[in-house]
Amino acid sequence: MEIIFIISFFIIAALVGLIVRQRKLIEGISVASSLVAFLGSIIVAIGVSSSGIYSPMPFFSVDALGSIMMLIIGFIGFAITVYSIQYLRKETDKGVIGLTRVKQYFVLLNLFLAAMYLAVTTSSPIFAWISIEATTLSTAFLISFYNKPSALEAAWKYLIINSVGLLLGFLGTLLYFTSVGPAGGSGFIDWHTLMANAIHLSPLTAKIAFIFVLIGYGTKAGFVPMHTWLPDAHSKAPAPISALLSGVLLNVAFVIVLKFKIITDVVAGHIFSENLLIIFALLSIVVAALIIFTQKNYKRLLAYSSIENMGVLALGFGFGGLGIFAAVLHMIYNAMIKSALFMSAGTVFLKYSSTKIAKVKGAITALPVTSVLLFAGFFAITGIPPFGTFLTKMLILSTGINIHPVVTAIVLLALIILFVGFLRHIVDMVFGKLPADIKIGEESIWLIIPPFVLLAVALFLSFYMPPFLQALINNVVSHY
Amino acid sequence: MNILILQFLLGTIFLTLVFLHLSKKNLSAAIVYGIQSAAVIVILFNSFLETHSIYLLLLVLLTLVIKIILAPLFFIRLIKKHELSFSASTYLNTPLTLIVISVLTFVAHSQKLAPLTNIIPANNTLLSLALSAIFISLFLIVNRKGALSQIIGVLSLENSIVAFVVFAGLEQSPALQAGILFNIFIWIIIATVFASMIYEHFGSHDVTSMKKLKG
Amino acid sequence: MSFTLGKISLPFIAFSFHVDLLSSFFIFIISLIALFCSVYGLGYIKHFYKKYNIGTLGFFYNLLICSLLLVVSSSNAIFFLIAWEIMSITSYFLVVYDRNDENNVKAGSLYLVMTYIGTSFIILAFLFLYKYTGSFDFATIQSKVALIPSSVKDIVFVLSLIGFGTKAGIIPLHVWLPDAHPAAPSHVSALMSGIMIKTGIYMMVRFFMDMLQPAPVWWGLTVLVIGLLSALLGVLYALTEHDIKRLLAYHSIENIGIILLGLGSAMTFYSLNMPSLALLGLMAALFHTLNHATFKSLLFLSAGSVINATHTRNMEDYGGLIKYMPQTAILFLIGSMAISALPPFNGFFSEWLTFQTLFQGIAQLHFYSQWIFIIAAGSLAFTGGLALACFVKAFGATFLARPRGAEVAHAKESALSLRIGMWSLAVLSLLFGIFSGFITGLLEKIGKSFIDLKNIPSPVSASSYQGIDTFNGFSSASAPAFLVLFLVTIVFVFFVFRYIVNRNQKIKMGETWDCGTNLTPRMEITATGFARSIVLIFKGILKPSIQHETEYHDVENRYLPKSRAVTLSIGNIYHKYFYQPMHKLVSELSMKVKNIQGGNINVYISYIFIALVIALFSVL
Amino acid sequence: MSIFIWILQFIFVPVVSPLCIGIIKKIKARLQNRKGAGIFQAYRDLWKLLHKDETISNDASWVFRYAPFIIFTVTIIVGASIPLFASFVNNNFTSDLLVVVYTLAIGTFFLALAGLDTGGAFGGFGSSREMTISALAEGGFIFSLLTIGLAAGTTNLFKLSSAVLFTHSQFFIPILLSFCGFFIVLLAETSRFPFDNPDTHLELTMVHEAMILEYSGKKLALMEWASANKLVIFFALGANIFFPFGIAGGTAVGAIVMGIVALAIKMIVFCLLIAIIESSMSKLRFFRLPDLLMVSFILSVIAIGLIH
Repeated sequence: MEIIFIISFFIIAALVGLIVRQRKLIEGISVASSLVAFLGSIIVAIGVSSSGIYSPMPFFSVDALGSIMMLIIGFIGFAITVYSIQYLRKETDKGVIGLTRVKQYFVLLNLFLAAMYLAVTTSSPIFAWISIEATTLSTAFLISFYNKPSALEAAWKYLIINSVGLLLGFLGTLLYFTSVGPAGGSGFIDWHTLMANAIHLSPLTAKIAFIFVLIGYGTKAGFVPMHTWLPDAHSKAPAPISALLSGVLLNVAFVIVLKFKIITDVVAGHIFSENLLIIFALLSIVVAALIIFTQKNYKRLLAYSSIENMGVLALGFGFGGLGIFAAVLHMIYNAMIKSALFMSAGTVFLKYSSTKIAKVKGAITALPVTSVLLFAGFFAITGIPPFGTFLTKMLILSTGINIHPVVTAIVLLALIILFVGFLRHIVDMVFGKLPADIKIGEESIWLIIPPFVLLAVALFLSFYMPPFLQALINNVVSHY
Repeated sequence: MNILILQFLLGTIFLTLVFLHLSKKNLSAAIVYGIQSAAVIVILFNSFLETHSIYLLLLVLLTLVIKIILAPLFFIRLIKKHELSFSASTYLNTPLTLIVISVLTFVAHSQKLAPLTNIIPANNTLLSLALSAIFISLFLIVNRKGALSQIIGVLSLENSIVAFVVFAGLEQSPALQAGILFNIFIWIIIATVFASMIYEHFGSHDVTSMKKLKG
Repeated sequence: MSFTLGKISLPFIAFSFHVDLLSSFFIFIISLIALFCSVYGLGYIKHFYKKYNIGTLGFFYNLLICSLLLVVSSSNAIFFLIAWEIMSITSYFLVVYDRNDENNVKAGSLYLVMTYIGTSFIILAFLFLYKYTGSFDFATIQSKVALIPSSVKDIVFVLSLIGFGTKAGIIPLHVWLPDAHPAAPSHVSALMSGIMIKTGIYMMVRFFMDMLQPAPVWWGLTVLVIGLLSALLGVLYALTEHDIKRLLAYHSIENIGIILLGLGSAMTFYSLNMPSLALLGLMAALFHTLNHATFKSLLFLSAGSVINATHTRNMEDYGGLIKYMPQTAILFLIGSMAISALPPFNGFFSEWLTFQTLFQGIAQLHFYSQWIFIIAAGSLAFTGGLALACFVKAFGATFLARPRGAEVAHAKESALSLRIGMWSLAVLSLLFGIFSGFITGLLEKIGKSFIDLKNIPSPVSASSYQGIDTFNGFSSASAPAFLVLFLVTIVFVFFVFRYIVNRNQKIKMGETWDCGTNLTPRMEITATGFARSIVLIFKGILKPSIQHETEYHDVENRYLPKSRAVTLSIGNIYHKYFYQPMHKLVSELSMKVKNIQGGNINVYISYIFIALVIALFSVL
Repeated sequence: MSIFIWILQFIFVPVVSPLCIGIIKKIKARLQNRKGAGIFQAYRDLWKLLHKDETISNDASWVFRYAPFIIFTVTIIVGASIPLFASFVNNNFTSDLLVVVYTLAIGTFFLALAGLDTGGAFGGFGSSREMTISALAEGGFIFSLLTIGLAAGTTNLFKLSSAVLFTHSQFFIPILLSFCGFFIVLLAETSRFPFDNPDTHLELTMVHEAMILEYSGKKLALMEWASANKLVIFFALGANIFFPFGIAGGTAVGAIVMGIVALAIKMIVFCLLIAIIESSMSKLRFFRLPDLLMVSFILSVIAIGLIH
């Protein structure tokens, strides 16, 4: 029931956003809806952790991974909604945007969140596809939010590339239905039916289907070489949207791939899918690391870092075993840390009104707290203790050393390059001489609290895992 | 309806795609897309004749409205508004394009792709043709520089996938298909809006003029 | 003693501690030095007030000490790595603490990068160990070490040598050290130079003497060669410096080299199954670790108070400070004597042990290993001489002669807490010297805690009067005897020549002989000038570049120069020939990779298409 | 008896050292066809200096004031801890060769500091050169003694002198080689030709004299005396470590007298050598000296290689 509640609440919020003209009301209801969603997700998650798969009606079914995703969406979504309010206000004060845009923003934001919820909760692969496509459609205008030529360019690339990718994914999805046979065409087919009928799938078809799915949804998840839209979109969208895109949306798309992976493994054997994942992971990590080394734009930098982290996730699932455990953990940490980073970057952008690293100097003086957050986020994302990412990195690598020592070594090297590059840019931004025209002082407390909370929770989770989360993760490991 | 007609319809889709590759006029491209969609709709209608589900008929009508009436209309309005009678150029010249198309067609027909084309052995030829249609429409998006052409490319990719799905006997329950259709409809709107915005910002529909975002 | 804290739900990691004698020895060093550095810090940080946030400093400072303790006491690889990383990060923040100085930030970045690279090597080493032993627990690894194929073991050796060597600052991985240590506040520099780099030594001992045994001979010899290179080059670079803290930092490299000489010979003997000699070498290494910790932190602290008084690190602007800060001068003198291994200070005895170890190696080995030992001993001898020269330069240029800088004139003796910290260290470095016999006894216990070193004839017997006696009478020395002899004689001599011979002698003050010109401080020899001759002798290694700039009174006749300036600078060959090319390579590579993101959407879509086709045909 | 020997051991070096200087001066004079002062002139000079008043630079600190005492003391200690005429005197505390080397280094250390202390231009470059030379000499010094040490299996100088290695023929060449190395070091450390010119105040050439330029009266006397002691110490080392003939092996009076006589003879030989070198060859260019010192080091290394 909670799911319906959540979704409908979002829809209501969106409609309110369409109708009313009081800014406060719109903001309020958006926050309320995201809060409701968060609480609902927690309830669902606890339910799932205690009593297996949660499926109030045939249309919805949430397994462990799904509930983890719900938690991520809910938590990050809430934080970002809170952040967005202050962010947009600052933009309005600057005279960059007007009320209509604010309305548009919140409408689309709510739709976006709703679509993501649908994608992870629905039991129908086709409907999952529809909702993923819906996320594309709802975010397209958010990416072109500032309505500048470059923003438009980013949005266009986002739209076209993702549509192509998703159409391929759609074909792949349908190919899985061959197992059910032409007869099943009319009936309503959910993940379990597919899973059950997986044995009827011809191995070769399964492999082809998985390739289509991996490349299709992989486009959305931002694997190299289908990642090309990602840096553009992330760098041009408003900071909170970028945060949502790379913190949550990528993971959502990746989860769909995983759902198909287990179906494929039934007939095609896990080696096949794992090798594919490892190849794409390796590509993503190496390319991202190298590009980060000479990156000039800090939002693009973060975007590439998300690509790298998706690579790490894929690597974890590719290595299997403990790698999966680590990957799930990493997914959770990464979502929070990356969103926090994007928010801090947004605050920096509000202050310096440029995304060029060269333009940003002496942030520690201008934005003391945000700079600390940036630094903390940097250490967290590059896997430095005490952040849990260090442990996940270690676990993934130590699973890898047994199966693919060479791959592991290469990844380690790439991580060094990434760290060096990332560090240089962060240091350039945080330290140095403050430009004269920048006035000292944080913009607003509400721009600091959300990222701070996210990082704090990430740090907390690195030391203590709530039992229900623990159970969920173990459940995931046993399934995927 | 017997196999021949279906083959003919699929043939039309295929040929429209080839034409889309060659055509220099946006207007004709829009119209040809309409024809292509018409073929798809007839195929869908055929499956309605098999199943007699009334929802399917509704669906067919909806598709008709969206793909044959609305979509071309949007395009034509777009064209009129910015008077772009001629579409932006392609990367490969006509002969090369044709060569690539033929290569793709052979690839699609090759035995290697049997697992795809033999999903329903009876429809083997149809499926491989549909597959080649898919490839060619992908190639269309790659090859064309005009924004409008890319939109049409994506849409015809969708069309050919639909055709493939129908012949592979994988079509979904009408409800889901309606959802998909709705998606497509929204997509068309957004895409056309973007296209006109592109024209306003860049003064042309040539997407290659958009290469600010690098590295 | 070993225990595990709490049960962690996550796999592999366990907060398990194992404190054996070796760990406790290092814990002792850390807590000892940390104590006095903190006492010193109390007064030292005053000049940061109202400039930076003192809380931050305290936070990171204490976190650093804590992590240091964890590093030497942890017995689980993951836990160890966490502590290790925290150590690096906290020290990084201490390095960039004085952030308004551009160079400090640069130094910090370089430091963090190098340490991260080192850590990655360590991680890889541990991963290999894990691959074959299936555990991250030190004890388990040690017990299952036989399962590791020798080739992999060699790889692990190289990886860990690079990893820990980076932290210890061996040449050529030392590039971060002379930049980072000076950048930090002085009591932190003392901590870093005195202790932090020793954690690298600690882990080397752990790995090479303890966990990875038995080891082939070439490991030990490799360490030996690295040690002699670091020692000799370190002191040579120190001679070229005129930044007092950089000079000290380079001496840390030199001393790490000396420690490695001890360790390397120990490893060699260990592999050659000469346990008693191995024990001697190990004792030498550990003893020098302790001693270096004391006198190097003493030196850094006294340098710190000099900087505090003069607000510059450039020795050319010092001079004559002995009159303004007499106590600091004496402290620095004691430090200098200790580090240049002058008896009866502690530095001498550890170096003496090291020498003895090497002599034994020369006496008992053959072929190439003997020659490596000969070269090692030779380099140690020259290192000693050069270190002496270097500290004559340091002390002379800083404290003696006339002030060369304006700041010196209003320098004051440093505050009480600073002096307490320094004096206690100074006294320690004398006591460690005098009771060297006793201490070697303790060190022997530590050495014997290693398997294979148990119940063997002890190489060193601490005879009566605290004398040290190696291999019953091969050699022997006694600090107390020396001290007594020295004191008695000097008192006697002083008494005789002061009060007996010509009691009523008149002493009158006068000017220094100036050949008729009036003597100015600019005529004194500078730090650079002092070392110039040595630098030129070793120009083959140091690659100095000398520019003369002469300004003439009138351009036509070039007989009357107005001013002459000589700039002598040392090129950093490691940056030039290794690090910069690496950096360039990566940047170019990344530039190439960037072309993937060319901005053209058609190309982007073709990527998808191509990826699809390739993937399809790879499976079909 | 042993008390008597110890006292002798202590006072021997300071008592004899001026005489050596005198002898060297005398021989040099003769070689230059001069009559020259008597061989006891050095004693008179010291006596004279000891009774003169002093002038101390205003810039001088306590280092300058106390350095002479330290340096002199160092020479006394070292003199007491090396074999002079008796090898049985068993001193296990300070007579290790490394202890001796580094104790001498203390003297060098303070000498150089004293040179720097007054801030004069001469003292500065004097100590710079001094440190350069002694730094490079150290390797040769240690290794030349080490050669014998390895041959005899100990690094205790008394034991070395008691071990007569000439009987073993395989040690003959190594000992000769290492002695050559040692002799070069001797010249360097005692600031003799071709390293330094002990009797000039020409700033281009002087090293040791430059450092003590500011000293006068009593302190100057101590400095001179100390350097004379150093000379004798090196003579004794060269004589007793490399050619321990006739050195007293037992406490018998005759043996000891014999030992003293033997030492005296060997010392005179050394003086002769020095004198001849100083009047026959000229001072080397400063930057040629490293080569010479390297030669001494390499010689010893070869010697070590030959022992096995």
